[in-house]
Amino acid sequence: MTEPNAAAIAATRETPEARHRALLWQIVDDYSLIGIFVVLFAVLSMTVQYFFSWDNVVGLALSVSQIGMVACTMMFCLASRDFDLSVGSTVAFAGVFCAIVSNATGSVVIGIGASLVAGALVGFVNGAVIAKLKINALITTLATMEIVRGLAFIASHGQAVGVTSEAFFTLGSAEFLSLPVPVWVTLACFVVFGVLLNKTIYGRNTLAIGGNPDAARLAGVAVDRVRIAIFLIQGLVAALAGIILASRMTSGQPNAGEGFELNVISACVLGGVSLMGGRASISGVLVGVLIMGTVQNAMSLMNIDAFYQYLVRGAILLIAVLVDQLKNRRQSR
Amino acid sequence: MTEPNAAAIAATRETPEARHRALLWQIVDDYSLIGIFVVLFAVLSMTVQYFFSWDNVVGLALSVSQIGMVACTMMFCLASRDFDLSVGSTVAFAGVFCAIVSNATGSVVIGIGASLVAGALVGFVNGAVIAKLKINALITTLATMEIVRGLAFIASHGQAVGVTSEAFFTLGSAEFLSLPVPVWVTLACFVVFGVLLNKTIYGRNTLAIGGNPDAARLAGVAVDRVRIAIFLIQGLVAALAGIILASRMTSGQPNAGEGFELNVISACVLGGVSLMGGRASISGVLVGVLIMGTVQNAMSLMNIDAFYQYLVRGAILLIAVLVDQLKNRRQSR
Amino acid sequence: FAADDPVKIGFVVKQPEEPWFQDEWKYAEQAAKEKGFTLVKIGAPDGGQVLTAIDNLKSQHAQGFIICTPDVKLGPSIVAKAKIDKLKLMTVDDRLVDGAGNPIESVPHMGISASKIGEQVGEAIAAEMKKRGWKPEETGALRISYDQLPTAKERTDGAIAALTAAGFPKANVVNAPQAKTDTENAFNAANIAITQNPKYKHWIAFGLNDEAVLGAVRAAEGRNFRADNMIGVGIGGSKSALNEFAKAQPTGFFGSVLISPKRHGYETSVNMYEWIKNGKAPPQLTFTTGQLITRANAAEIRKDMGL
Amino acid sequence: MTDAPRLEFRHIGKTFPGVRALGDVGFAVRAGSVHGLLGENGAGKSTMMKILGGEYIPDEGEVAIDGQVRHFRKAADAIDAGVAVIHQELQYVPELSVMENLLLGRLPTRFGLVDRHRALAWTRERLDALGVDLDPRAKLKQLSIGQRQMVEIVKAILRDAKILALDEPTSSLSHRETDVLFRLVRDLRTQGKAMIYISHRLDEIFELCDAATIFRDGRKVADFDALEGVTRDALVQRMVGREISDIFGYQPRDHGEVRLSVKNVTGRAAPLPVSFEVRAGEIVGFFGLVGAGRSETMRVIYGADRRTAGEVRVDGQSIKASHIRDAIRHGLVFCPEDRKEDGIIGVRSVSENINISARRNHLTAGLFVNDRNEARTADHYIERLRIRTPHRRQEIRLLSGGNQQKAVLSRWLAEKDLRVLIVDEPTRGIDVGAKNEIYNVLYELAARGVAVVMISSELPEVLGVSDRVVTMCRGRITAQFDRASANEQNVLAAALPESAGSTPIRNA
Ligand SMILES: Nc1ncnc2c1ncn2[C@@H]1O[C@H](COP(=O)(O)OP(=O)(O)OP(=O)(O)O)[C@@H](O)[C@H]1O
Ligand SMILES: Nc1ncnc2c1ncn2[C@@H]1O[C@H](COP(=O)(O)OP(=O)(O)OP(=O)(O)O)[C@@H](O)[C@H]1O
Ligand SMILES: [Mg+2]
Ligand SMILES: [Mg+2]
Repeated sequence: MTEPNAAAIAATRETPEARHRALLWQIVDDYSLIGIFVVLFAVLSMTVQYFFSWDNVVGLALSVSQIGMVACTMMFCLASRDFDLSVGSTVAFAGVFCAIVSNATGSVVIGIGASLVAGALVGFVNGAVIAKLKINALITTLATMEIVRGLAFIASHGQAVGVTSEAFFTLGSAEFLSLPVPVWVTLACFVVFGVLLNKTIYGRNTLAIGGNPDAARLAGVAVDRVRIAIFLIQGLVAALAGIILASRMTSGQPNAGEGFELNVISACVLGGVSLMGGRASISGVLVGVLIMGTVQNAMSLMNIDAFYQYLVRGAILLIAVLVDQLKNRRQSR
Repeated sequence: MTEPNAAAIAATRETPEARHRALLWQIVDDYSLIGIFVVLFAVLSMTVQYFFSWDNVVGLALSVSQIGMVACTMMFCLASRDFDLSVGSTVAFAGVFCAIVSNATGSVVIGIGASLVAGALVGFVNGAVIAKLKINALITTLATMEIVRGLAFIASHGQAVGVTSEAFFTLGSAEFLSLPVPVWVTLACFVVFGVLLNKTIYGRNTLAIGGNPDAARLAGVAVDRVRIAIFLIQGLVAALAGIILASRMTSGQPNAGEGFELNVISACVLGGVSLMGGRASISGVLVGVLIMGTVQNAMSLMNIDAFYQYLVRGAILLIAVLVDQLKNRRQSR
Repeated sequence: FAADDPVKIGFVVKQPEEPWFQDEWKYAEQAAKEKGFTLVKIGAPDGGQVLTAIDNLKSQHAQGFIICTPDVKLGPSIVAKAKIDKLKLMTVDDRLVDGAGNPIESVPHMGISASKIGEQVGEAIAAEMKKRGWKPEETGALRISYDQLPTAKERTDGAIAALTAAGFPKANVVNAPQAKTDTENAFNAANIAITQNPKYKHWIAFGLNDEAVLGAVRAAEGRNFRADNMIGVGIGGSKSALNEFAKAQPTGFFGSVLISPKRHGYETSVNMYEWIKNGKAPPQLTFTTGQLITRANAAEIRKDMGL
Repeated sequence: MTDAPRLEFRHIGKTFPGVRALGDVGFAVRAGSVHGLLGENGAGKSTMMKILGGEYIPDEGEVAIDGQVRHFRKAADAIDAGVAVIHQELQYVPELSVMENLLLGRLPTRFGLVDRHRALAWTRERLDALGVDLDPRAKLKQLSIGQRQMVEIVKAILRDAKILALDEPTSSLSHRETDVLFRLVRDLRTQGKAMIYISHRLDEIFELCDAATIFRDGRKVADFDALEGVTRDALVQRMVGREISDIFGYQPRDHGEVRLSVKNVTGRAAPLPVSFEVRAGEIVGFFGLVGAGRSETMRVIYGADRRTAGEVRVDGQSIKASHIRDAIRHGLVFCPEDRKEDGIIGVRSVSENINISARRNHLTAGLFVNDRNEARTADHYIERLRIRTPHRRQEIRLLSGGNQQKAVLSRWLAEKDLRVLIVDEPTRGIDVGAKNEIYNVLYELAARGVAVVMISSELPEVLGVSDRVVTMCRGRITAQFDRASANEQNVLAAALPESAGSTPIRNA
């Protein structure tokens, strides 16, 4: 799943036709979801006016930039058979906290730093409670979701916190090679976490833990430490997303990111990350995020009625997974 | 979890003291959460004014009546290792649809009937897609959650739909032995689904499927059929909850029940239902529902600031599971 | 912008599912039909989505947009974004503020301030109380609150301000926070508040919208405070309110402050169209007023407003 | 009609993506006989049984029962046709009781409700009649693997099927339960059932089977209508395609200093203090009955379970209690017995499973996984232990049981600085050829100076491989024997509890 197996297959197969068939199917398996996305994109480009324009593509990328960042870490979380509902709250809290600290200290850098530390702390608490006290991840992160959201409201008195320093806004609005900074950050996240997943012990251990935590422990994987790290990094990245969002909006908003967690998790699952753990691919997650964003974008462009948008969103979600699952039918018996 | 194992343990252990100790712990295991709730209730009764009054207890019961009904069926869903996010939407849609049909036909009975059928249909679609097409339950029900919510909005044009027949309102407001009808319905659900879980083949097969789907299938259990039944019944009960809610509010509201699914699932998990399937107890779910409702009720009675309520909710959730998990520490090797 | 290009106007609202915004869109659509421009309707329930919506409008070559923002503090970023994307900007319902909390004067606005509506609610309740001759000290006021939403807080605070100005004791205001903004949660909040305060003979209720007040009315009914012991006044004049008025027997839902979605939707769109097409700048500030509808006059007033 | 075999496979073929598991295979089983099915790991035996059980649909060919062709689409069809299969990978529901597992899918009801009393009484009665001592109310997760396997066997037998297939039923059973099982199988044979019996333990085949079929690489290579006069070597030759005269191939070695020293170690699940020592280059076999506490003790030593007291030293250095990674760092590793629960990471590849632990020694720049090195390691063991897999990237759950076991073993053999190797039932489900290969690996390691502890419930294996045999019974070490003095009688005697009858499985 993690990377094309085609070459490996070719090396050890038995008969030439079997080898060919296996190779072909493996390619279908590895790239089916990407194919779905390409088709979707092509069809939309041809049928929806303005869809295939630089402006729109950038807009699309911006609209999924927060989800994209956090989806990278959520992928790790799900791959290790965990679950994190607290990311939406962390996004909100980080934005508010960054704004407050920046205003208080007059330094945006301190604000950002403090906010990142706070996000990492939230993640650490999640991880420690889940790994060490062995409390169900759903309940734990539901609890921190509430608590952190509460902190965001308390810190901001329920009001958006404007940032006085103009420097802060460049983070969200500056462009580099005609792509806005948030998009670059998201791309960087995909690269970094893709490498982490596929090329490092951390990523491999994450997958092993998700595949079979007991076996991983007996094989000498520091299960607790890895799980804590996963949540900590997730908190950190969620905080980063929150800071960037605040910068884009020029204020920290305590009610930002509601429902964010479900969107992120859906994007991951759509991208083939198994909720049962052990299976994840960064390209899948990327495509999952893009499909979600593209559908929403196209619907706005097509001026689809708000109520009917619900239907379309639901239907697309179903169709995308359905097409992707067809490959499994073949394997099932 | 499903029932005291004390006897079973007593038989397999070797020395008398070991046997005694095991028996004691098993009892603690089986009833610890109930104990937590009793303590919580007692403490609140003594410290919070008006908490321990008939009016308040009835109010508390009413406030969890919808969640309680659906938690019963969600328990089956989780126990069979599935997941259902669409219940909140179904609650809203059922209310709206019942109101519309009642108004159109002039008959409340037809309205209720149609609405129940619609709910069951939603559940059936969920179940069929998940069981037969083998699509991930999270994605499937997320899709139907969107679609059904969309239908609710479309059918009602986004407006609350009032019911003209006064007869309809008695369902929500009539009292019997000084308990309102919705509370009776919820109690009935707990009894019915408790019996279903523990005393019928359907319930036992549900647990078997959740515990090991392959084993169940190989033993000739009609796995697909049971899963579809679980979702169908869940849709039906969610519709019932929606109808009763509409009756209580005297109108069907398309935006009702947002976030309902998470509350229901949390109540179940808090009540010891395993997200990994195979483990569920009706008393646990009842207590889970009650703890959630009680905490919210007590906070309001204590006039806790809305922002701080988030903190308390989160903290209580954590503490409840933590105390409940302490027993597992002992078991973990 | 060349004079013969087709005009395209965005209409961005914070809660697309809400009847109020559906109505605004409906009347904007009517204007589009009459004037022959394209209307793009986008829902943007949070700050991130507002920015996405503006990007989206730019991609489809809209020339301007009207927005009711989910948070007025988004002001500076919306203004900046509109400027970068060269889109004309007007606001409706909620007025943008800058970092310091002052209204951004440069953006044309049509609307009614949240505290103003709240005050109208308070005044309506106070008047009805007086008419019924209730003693303020025997009356409890249910503030169905949702302080997480700044608008909601302003509305309820406005109502309290008007009530106290009319001599209602502030101590009798009972805060009943709802966990979500639907009727059921309002019901639960109100129910508990009533339990806590058995001393009051009468109740009044106000909140963020009609649904909140409806929940309070239902809860009061459950505790035997019916039409003659309950005055609930909502905001919006939505179907929830009209359903109450349509019932055979009067309920505790006394009235609702109706604001005209027609003016907000239709007039703003036409103004924006004129601005783009003919360079005719819209008025900088238009304040509309709400009107109390009750069982007695609902139909009549709605007709007057062209609803 | 009467001379039609009870069960006949005709020209069965089955291909998985990249693997031809079976090709044109057929054989027949008579009523009232036990038919042995043999073959290397991955030969296709389990696949055949899954086709019989309705779990897989064959690509080609058909299954005939009493001369009548049957097409099973799902497991329930096979059950309806009177077929019961005991799968190699145990398929039980851990959270349910023994009774419910035994009656899975067919609990008795009264007025629509489960009739627990009747079910309980019935289960008890049948268990007693079969001479199997299991508490019907205990949950499966509370039982040892051996007991779970016994439940699976009883579950199939209680179906009263006319065709019964047992896929390596004894892999987790030791002497006593095996005896119970054999008695049951013989009873069933006299009742006229047709049975297929798969095992890698050739003694069992000779002891039990009336006829046998041998598979190799998904094809049938031999059919024996009777086993009289067939030699063991002939079978092995047909199975693995080469001669293995002495499967153990033991060679004496010199023993060095004490490498592993265990002193008064106790744990939660192993409350009695245990002490023993193993020298460098020595292979110590631990023998005992199921539930003797060997696995528990070793888990505590390794740190997988909490150690409550005592000391473990490797080369004189003390190992931290309950700290697996510290043990591994000191070169002490443990290969668990339950490969499905504790061994394999099912959804990950063979290569991943082999490299998971040792890779920490082969990082590039201290951070990045060295793919080339890992591929080499994986391919090495795939070849050396003959792990039958289309490629190293295959998900390990798709391998045959024996091949999974080999991959899990490889994980530990790949450790660079191995000093103490504890293997728990290392040859469970492994074919004769590969067993031989594994023993050779153990000897090689021992020759390198590794101290090896091997838990095994196969007495010949313990006697054939070990330099020293240690017996355990009820959590205590009861005796030690040199290779010279150990024999079946004295080892078995030392492993048996003094008063029989209170062991988990009763001898009939
Ligand atoms: N679902 C599957 N997908 C892909 N390959 C499979 C699948 N099931 C079995 N195989 C392959 O088919 C071959 C035959 O496997 P099978 O389990 O029948 O072997 P076996 O004879 O039972 O071996 P063992 O003695 O190790 O149990 C193996 O190479 C295995 O890897
Ligand atoms: N009532 C019980 N509750 C929990 N576990 C039990 C119970 N009865 C027996 N067991 C289990 O029995 C097993 C004891 O056997 P253990 O696995 O240590 O023996 P062994 O010598 O390794 O034998 P083998 O591995 O061949 O089964 C343990 O797994 C223990 O947990
Ligand atoms: Mg096999
Ligand atoms: Mg063992």
